[in-house]
Amino acid sequence: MFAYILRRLLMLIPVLFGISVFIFLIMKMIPGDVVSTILGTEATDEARSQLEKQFGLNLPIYQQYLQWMGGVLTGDFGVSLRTGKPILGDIISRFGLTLELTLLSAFISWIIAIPLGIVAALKRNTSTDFGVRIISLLGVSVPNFALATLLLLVLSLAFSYYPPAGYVSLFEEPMKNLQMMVLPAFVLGTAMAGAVMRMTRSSILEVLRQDFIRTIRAKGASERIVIFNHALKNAMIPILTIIGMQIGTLLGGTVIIEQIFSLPGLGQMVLTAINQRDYPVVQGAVLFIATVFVLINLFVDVLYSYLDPRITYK
Amino acid sequence: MAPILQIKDLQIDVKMDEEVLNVVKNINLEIGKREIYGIVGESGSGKSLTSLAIMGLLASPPLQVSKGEIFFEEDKDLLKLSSRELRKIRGNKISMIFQEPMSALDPLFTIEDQLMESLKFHTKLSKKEMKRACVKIIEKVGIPRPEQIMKEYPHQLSGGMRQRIMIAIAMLCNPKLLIADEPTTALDVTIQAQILDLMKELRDDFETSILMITHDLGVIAETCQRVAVMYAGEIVEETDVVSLFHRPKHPYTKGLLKSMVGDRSDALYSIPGKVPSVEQMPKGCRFVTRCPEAMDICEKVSPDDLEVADNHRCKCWLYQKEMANHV
Amino acid sequence: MKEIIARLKKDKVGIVGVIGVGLVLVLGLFGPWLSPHDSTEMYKEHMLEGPSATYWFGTDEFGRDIFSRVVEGARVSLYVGLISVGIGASLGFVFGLIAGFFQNWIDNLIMRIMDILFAFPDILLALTIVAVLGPNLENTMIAIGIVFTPVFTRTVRAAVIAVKEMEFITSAKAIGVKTHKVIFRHVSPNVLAPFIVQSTLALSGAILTEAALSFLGLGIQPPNPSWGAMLNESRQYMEIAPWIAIFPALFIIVTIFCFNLLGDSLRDLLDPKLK
Amino acid sequence: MKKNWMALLMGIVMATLLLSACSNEGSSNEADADGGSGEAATEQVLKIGNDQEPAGLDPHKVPAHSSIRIYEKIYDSLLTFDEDMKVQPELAEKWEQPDETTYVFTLREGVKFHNGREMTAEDVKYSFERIMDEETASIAKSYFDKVESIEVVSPTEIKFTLSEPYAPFLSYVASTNAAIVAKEVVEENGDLNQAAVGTGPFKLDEWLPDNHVKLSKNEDYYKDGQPKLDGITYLTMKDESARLAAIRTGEVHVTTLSSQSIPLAEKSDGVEIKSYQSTEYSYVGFNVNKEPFNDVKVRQAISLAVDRKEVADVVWKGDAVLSGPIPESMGQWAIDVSQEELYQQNIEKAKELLAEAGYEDGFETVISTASTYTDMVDTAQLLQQQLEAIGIKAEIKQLEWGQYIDTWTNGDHDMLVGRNSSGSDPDRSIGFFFSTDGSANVWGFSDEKIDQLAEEGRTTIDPEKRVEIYNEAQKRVIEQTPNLFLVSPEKFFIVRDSVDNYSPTANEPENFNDVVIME
Amino acid sequence: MSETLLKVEALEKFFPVKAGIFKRTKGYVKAVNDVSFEVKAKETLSLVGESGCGKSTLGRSILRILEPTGGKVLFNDKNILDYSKQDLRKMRRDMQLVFQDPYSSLNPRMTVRELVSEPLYTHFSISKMEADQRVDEILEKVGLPLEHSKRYPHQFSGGQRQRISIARALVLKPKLVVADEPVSALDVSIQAQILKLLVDLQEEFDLTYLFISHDLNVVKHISDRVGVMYLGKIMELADTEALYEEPLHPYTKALLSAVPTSDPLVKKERIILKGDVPSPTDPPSGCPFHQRCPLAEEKCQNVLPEFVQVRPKHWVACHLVEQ
Repeated sequence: MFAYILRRLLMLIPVLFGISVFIFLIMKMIPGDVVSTILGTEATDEARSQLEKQFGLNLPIYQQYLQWMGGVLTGDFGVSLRTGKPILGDIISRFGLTLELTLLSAFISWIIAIPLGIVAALKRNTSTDFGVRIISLLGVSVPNFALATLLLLVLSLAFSYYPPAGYVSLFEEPMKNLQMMVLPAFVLGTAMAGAVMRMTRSSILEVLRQDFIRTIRAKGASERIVIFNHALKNAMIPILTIIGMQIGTLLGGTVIIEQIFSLPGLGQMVLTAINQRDYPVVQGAVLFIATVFVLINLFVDVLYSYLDPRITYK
Repeated sequence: MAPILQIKDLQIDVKMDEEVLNVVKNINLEIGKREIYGIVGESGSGKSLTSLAIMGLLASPPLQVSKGEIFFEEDKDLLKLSSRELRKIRGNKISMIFQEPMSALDPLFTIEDQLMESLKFHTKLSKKEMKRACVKIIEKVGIPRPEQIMKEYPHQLSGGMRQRIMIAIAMLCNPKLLIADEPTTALDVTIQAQILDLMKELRDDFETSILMITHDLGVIAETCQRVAVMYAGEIVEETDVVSLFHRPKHPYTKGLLKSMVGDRSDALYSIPGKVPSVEQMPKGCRFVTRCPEAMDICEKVSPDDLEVADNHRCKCWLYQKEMANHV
Repeated sequence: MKEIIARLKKDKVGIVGVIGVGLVLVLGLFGPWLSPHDSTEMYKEHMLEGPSATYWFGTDEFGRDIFSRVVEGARVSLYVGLISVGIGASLGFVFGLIAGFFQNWIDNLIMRIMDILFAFPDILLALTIVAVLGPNLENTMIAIGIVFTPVFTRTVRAAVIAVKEMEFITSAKAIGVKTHKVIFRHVSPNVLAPFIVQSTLALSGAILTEAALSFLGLGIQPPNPSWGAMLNESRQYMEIAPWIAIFPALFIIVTIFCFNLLGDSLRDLLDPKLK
Repeated sequence: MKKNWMALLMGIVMATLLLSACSNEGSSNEADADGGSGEAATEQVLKIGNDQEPAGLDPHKVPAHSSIRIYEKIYDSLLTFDEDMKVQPELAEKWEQPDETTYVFTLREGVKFHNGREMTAEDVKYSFERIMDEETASIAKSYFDKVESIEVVSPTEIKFTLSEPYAPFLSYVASTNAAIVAKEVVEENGDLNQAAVGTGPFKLDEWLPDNHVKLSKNEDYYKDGQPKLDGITYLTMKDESARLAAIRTGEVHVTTLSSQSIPLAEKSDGVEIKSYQSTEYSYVGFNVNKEPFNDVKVRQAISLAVDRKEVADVVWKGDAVLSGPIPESMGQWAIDVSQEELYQQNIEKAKELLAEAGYEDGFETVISTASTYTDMVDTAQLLQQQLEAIGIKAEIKQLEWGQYIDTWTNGDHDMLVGRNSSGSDPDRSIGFFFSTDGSANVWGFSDEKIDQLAEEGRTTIDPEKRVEIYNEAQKRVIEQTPNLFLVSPEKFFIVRDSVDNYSPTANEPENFNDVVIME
Repeated sequence: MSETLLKVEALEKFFPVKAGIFKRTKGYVKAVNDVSFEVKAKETLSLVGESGCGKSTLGRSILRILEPTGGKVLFNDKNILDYSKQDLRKMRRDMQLVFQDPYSSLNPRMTVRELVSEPLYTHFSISKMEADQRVDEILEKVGLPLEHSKRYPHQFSGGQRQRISIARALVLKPKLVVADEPVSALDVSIQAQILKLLVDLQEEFDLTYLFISHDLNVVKHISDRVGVMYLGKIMELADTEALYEEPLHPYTKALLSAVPTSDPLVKKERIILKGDVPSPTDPPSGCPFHQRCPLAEEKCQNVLPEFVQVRPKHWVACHLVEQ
C-alpha cells in the first residue's frame, strides 16, 4: 500500500511538470500581457519596458520558466505582479474557502442524492422512481448562475435576506461563515446531486442483483439491513468515484458561484489573475489546484481499498 | 414419520409486461427428516425457482407464487407467513447455500462479520458466545485455524473454502432443512468430493434434512435418497434414487441418463432439440417436442402426475394409455 | 439496433427523452422558418414588453423578439453541443482506443496528457483556451471539445480494456486477423455503448459549459443568441422582465433534461447486464 | 424505520434552512430600523458594495479607477479640485507663480502621516522624484516631463522649475497620482501596494483581495472634525445582482449599479439614488490607418448615421448626455455638442459621404468591445443595428479584458467601443489622446491643426485663452472624427437612507468625510 | 495414426509478478512449467486437470496466443516459436482454437455469416460468392440452419453458439484444433450433442484435437490419449484406457475416485484429498503434489520427480511408481 502511494506520488511528477509547462505556455500565448493591463490607457513605451524589466518578461521564455520553476521547487511561488503579495500564502488562505465550499456542497448533494437514489432504486420503474429522477435532473439542468441569481433575488425580495457580506473564515466566526456558505453550497450541491443520485440508483440496483444479497436475505436479514448494511456499502465505490471527480472539478469550478456570492475563493483568484495576466498567480494557482486534484484522486483510490478489501494496491 | 417439508401443487408465474406466463407448475413433494432429497434438471427447468419459493426469496415482481402450499414442520404454510415470521425461519430453521461461492458472500465483510450476522438475527447470545459458536462451526466444516479464517475476507479464500464457509453460515443455527442449490457446480471434482462428503457428515451430526438441487446426476447418485426430475417447470418423475437410475420411467429421465457422457456406453447419446422457452411452452406435455416416444395425445393434453409403481410417480402418457385412449 | 428500438418503445421515460430531443432538433434545424421575427432585429418601440400576440415570449431590452431568439438559440446551443461533443468524442475515441488496446508507452503518454488536461479545472481550461484562441463560437466549441476529451478517452479506454479481455478478441487473433482489423472490426463496435451514453450526457454538459462561458463573457458573440448567453444577459432583468429569463431557462432545462433522460435510457438499454 | 431515517434527513435540511431564516430575521430588523430615528448609530463604519477589486494601492503606479477610489482616501496631493474643476489648495496652503516656469508651494503646517511623522517639503520632493524616476514606472511620469528641478526652500516651502511654460501643471499636481507619500514607508516595503501611509482622512487597515478593503479613521487628519466616520469597509461584490440584493437588505450602505438596475433600486424601500454626471464618455475608436477608416468621409458618415440619443436611451436608460471629446462634467472646458452638424442623425447625407468615399454599398467591418462591461457590449450591438441603415455590416467581437487592452494598445482593430475618462485637464482630453505624439493616441491619428492647438493649450497659461483654444480643438476633433464620441453617462450611487451628508460630485464622487450613519 | 503433428518440448510460460514502487518483477507464476508431449496426426489428446493447473495456458501457449517464455513447439517439425509475426499469421490457418465460453467468444456485433467468413477473408483473397459457398458448407456440417446466418450470436442458445464457434474454427480446414473446455459451459444434454459433432467432424476432416477439459467423463469418451496436469506440469500421460483402468499417479487416482458415480448402487472407494491446490506463485519444492498426496515420502518433499515412460506409452512423474 505504501509502495503504491509512493508510486502514485512519483507519477505525479511528470503530470505536474506537464501541467506547469502547459499553463506556462498557455499564459504566454494568451494575447495581452500584464504590463498593458496594469498601465491600461496610460501606457507609454518607457513605462512598458520598465515594467517588463521589473517582471523579468524581457528574458527568453525558457529562462522565465526556469526561474519560475526554480522558485516553485523551493516553495517560493513568487509574488503577484499586481498586488505584490506572496502567492503561496494567498493560495492557501483562499483554498480554505474553496475547499469548505466544495465539501459543503458535496455534503448537501449527498444528503439530497443518496437517499433519493436508494428510494429510486428500490421503487425502480414506479412513479416514485420517475419523480425522483426528474427532481434530481432539474438540479443538473439549471445553469448555476441562473439559480444563484434567482435565489438572491427571491430571498432579498421576499424575505429581505442577504447572506452576511465580507467573508470570514470558519475558524473566525463559524455561524457567520456557515450563513455565507449555505446558499452557494446549495446551488452547487443541487447541480451535483443529479449525477450522484443517478449513480446511487444504478449501483444499488447493480448490487441488489448480486448473489450475496440473496445469501444475506437467506440468513433472515430484514430489507433494512440488506439495504443499509450491505447494498449501500457495496454501492459506495462507484458513488465515491463520481464524488471524487466532482470534488476535483469543484475545486476549480466554483468560479461563477464565488463571483456571484462575493466569495474570495481560489476560482476568483485565478479568474482575476487571468484577466489581469498576473502570470505567476495563474501558474501557481493552477499548479496548486492540479496537485490537490491529483491528491484527491489518490485519496479516493486509497479510500477504495479501505472500503473494499478486494482492492489492494501493490 | 412426518415430513419436514411438504410442497403441494406449487405454481410460480412470471409477469412480463402485460401477460402472465407460467414457469413452474404442479410441484408436489415431501422431504422427510434426515433425508437428502434431490431435484435434478437442466438450466431453466425451474428447480432453483422452487427452492427460492420455499425460502420466500423469489424476486417479486416479476415472479410470484400463484398457487399452492408449502408446509414446513407439518403445520406452517410458509406461503402464508408474514415477512417477519418468515425472516425468523430463514437462516434459522431453513437455510440455504448457493452455487457460486465466489459471489455468494459479501466481499466487504470479514468471514466473522458474516457468520455473526446470522447469529445476531436469530439468537440472543452474547458476543463472546457468538464468537465461540462461530469457531465451533468453522471447525465443524473442516477448516483449520478458525480464528485466523474469521479475520479474512471472502476473496482471500479458495472456492472450496468459501463453500465451506457458506455451509458454516447455513448450519450455524442448526437448521431443520438445508437447501443446497448446485452447491458443487463451480468446484473442481476433488473439492466437490470433499464438500459432498462434508454435507453427508453434517446431515448425520445435525439431523438436518437436505434439499439438493443439481443438474448433475452423479451428485444425485452419490448423495440422495429420493429424487425429483424437473423439466420445463414441472416434476416429470419422482422416486427413490435406485429406482430412478435403474428403472427410469419418463422418456426425459431415460434420455438424461443415457446422455451422461463417458461413463456408461461408448455411443454418445443426446436428447435432440432444446428446452422450450417460457413463451413457447407446448400446450400438452412439455417434453413433447423432444420426446422420442411422443404420441398424438401428448401434443394436446398435459398428462397427469400418477403413481406408476411403488413410491414412483411419473407424468407421462405412456403410463396412462388407457386414459389416453379415453381422452 | 431493431431490438434496441423495440426495447426503447417499452421505456416510457426514454420515449419522453427521444421526443424531447427530437423536438429540440427540429427547432434547431427548422428554427429560421418557424420564427416570426429576425432574432437580431430591434423593435425599439417595443423594448421589454411582456408576451403578446406579436411577441410570443415578449421582447428584451433592445426590443428583440425573445421567441425568435430562443428558436435561433436552439440552433446555436445544439450546434455548440454537437460540434464540441463531436470534437471531444472523436479525439477521446481515437485516444482511448489506442491507449486501451496497446497499453504500452503510448497508453502511458496519452493517459498522462489526459491527466494533465483532466487535472485542469474545466471552466479554467475552457477559459484559457478561449482566451488563447480568441472568443468566438468556433473557438468556444474547440475549447469545450478539449475539455471533454479526457473523459471520453477514459471511458473508451476502460471499455476497450474490458472488451480486450473478451474471448472473441482472442478468437480473432487466433484466426490471424491483423491488428488494425481487430481494432476496427472487433474492438471499436463493442465500445460504442458506453461511448454513446457518454456522448448524450456530454451534450447537456456542453450546453451548460457554453452557458457558463457566456456568463464569463466568452462564447457566442452578440447580438446572436445562445440560450446560455440569453440567460446571462437576462439576469439584470429577471425582476422587471422575467420572461427574458424564463424562456431560455425553460428551454435549457427541458433540453438538458431530455438529453439526460435519453442518456439514462440508453445506458439501461445498452447495458448487457440489464438485459 | 426507513421513515425515521428520512425524517432525520428532512430534519437536517429544515434546520439548515431555519438557520439561514433566523439570521435573515435579524438583518431585516436592522434594515427596518434604518430609516427610523435621527440618532447617529453606534457603529460608524460605512459598508460599500464594491463592484471591482482594486488592482493595487500604489498611487503613483496604479491608474485603475477601482484603486483610485480607495487610495484617494488614504493620500492627499498638494492641490485638489473644486466642483468646477478649478484647482484648490490641499496639502499646499497656497502657491505662487513668480514667472511662467516657476511654482512655489507653501505647505500646510502640522500635517501628519498615518505613522505619526509630520509631513515636510522633503516628502514632497521625494514623492515627485519617485514619480519622475524611470524605475518607478509611474503612470504620472509624463505629467511632469517638463519639470526641470525641485528645490526645498524651507521645511514648508518647495519650488518647482519647469523647462517651458506648461499650463496643465497645476491640475496634474492636483491629480491623485501625484500623492505625497512617506519616504521611509516606500523604502521599507519596496512599493506601496501592501503598505499605505499617507496623510488622507483614512488609514489602510487591511486589504484581503476579492474580499474587502478596510479603512479606519485618521484621528490626526488636518481638517478638524473630519472624517466623521470611524471607518469604511469596501466589500468586493462583483456581481450586480448581489449588490442589488445587498443594498436592498441593508447589508451594505452604499453601492453602485448600472443604469439597468436603477429602476429596481428606485422601487426599493430605504434607499436613495444619488447621481452625478461622470467625467467619462463612451466612444468608438477608428483605426485610421486602415481602410476604410483612413478616409475622414467614412468616419463622418458613421457619425451622421449614429443616433446618439438612442444610445443614451437604450444603453443608459436615458441617464446620459451627448458628449464630445471633453464631457459636460468638465464645466468650463466643455462645448455644447448638441448643435454640432455631425451629431444630427442624417442617413441620406451619411450615404452620400460614403458614396463619395467610394463605399456606395457600404462595407463589412468588425466592432471590438470588452466583454467585461455590459454597456460597451450593448453599445456595440446598438451601433451594429444603426450602421446597417447605411449598409455597413459589422460583426461584434467581444474581447476578454486583458485582450481588449492589448487590442487597444496595438491598434489591432477596425472599430473599438470603449469608455474614456477625460481626466482633470483638457490637455488630457485633446493632447494625450489625439495629438500625433500623444501617449494614448493609439489610433495612429495625426492632424497638424490639432497638434498645433494642443501645443498652444499646453503652453498658454491664461485660463480664458485656454478655453478658446480648447473650444476650437474640440470642434476640430469632432470634425475629423478620429473617435466617434457618443455620450457621457450619469453615475449612480445607491445609498441607504441611514447615510447622511453624502452628495457625490464629478470631481470627488466618493467624498465620505462628512458622512454620518444614522440609526 | 503414426505421424507426429505437434511436438511440445520443455514448454514454459511464466507470468511475472510485479510489486514495489517501480513495479519490479518479484517472482513468477509458473503457469506452465517444463511440459513435453507429442500429438500424432488425427488423434485426440486430452489434457485434464483442475482449475488453475495451467491447462488453458498451455493450450494458448502452443498457439502462441500467449507468448511462451521457454521451450519449443514443433508443428510439422518446425518450431513455430521462431516464426515471424507474418509467418505465424499464415500458420494460423492450420491451427485453430475453440473456446469454452460460447457467449464471450463470438463478437456480438457480427452476424453468423460475418463471423464464419472472417477467417476466409483473412487468409485468402476470395470472392464473396466463393466465401458464401464455403460458409454455407460448413454451417451445414455443424448443423446450423442456413436461414439463421444473418442472425447475431445472442439470438442463439449456448449449444448453437458453440456450433458457430466450431464452424468459425473449421472453415479454414485446419490440421490441429485446440479445444479449450468446449462443452463445460453447456447443459448435460447439449454437451453430448457438441461432443458428437466434434467426433464426426474429426472423421470428416481428418482433424487432430488437443482437447482441454476438467471433466474426466467427457475426456474419457473422446480421447485417444489423456494427460493429467497439476500445477503447471503433466503428472501422467497414457492411452485413455490405460489411464482410466490402471492409473499410476496418486493424483490421477484421487481425481478418478472423486468423479461421482452414475449408479447409486455402486459404492466407490473414495480418496478425499486434503486441502486446496497450492498457489502457482509459490509452488512447493519437490513433487508439486506432495502436500496433498496420501502416500508422500520424504523424497517427494525435496526432489522433483522426472516425467518418465514407465510402461509402453505410459508416462508418469512420481517417485513411487516403479518402472
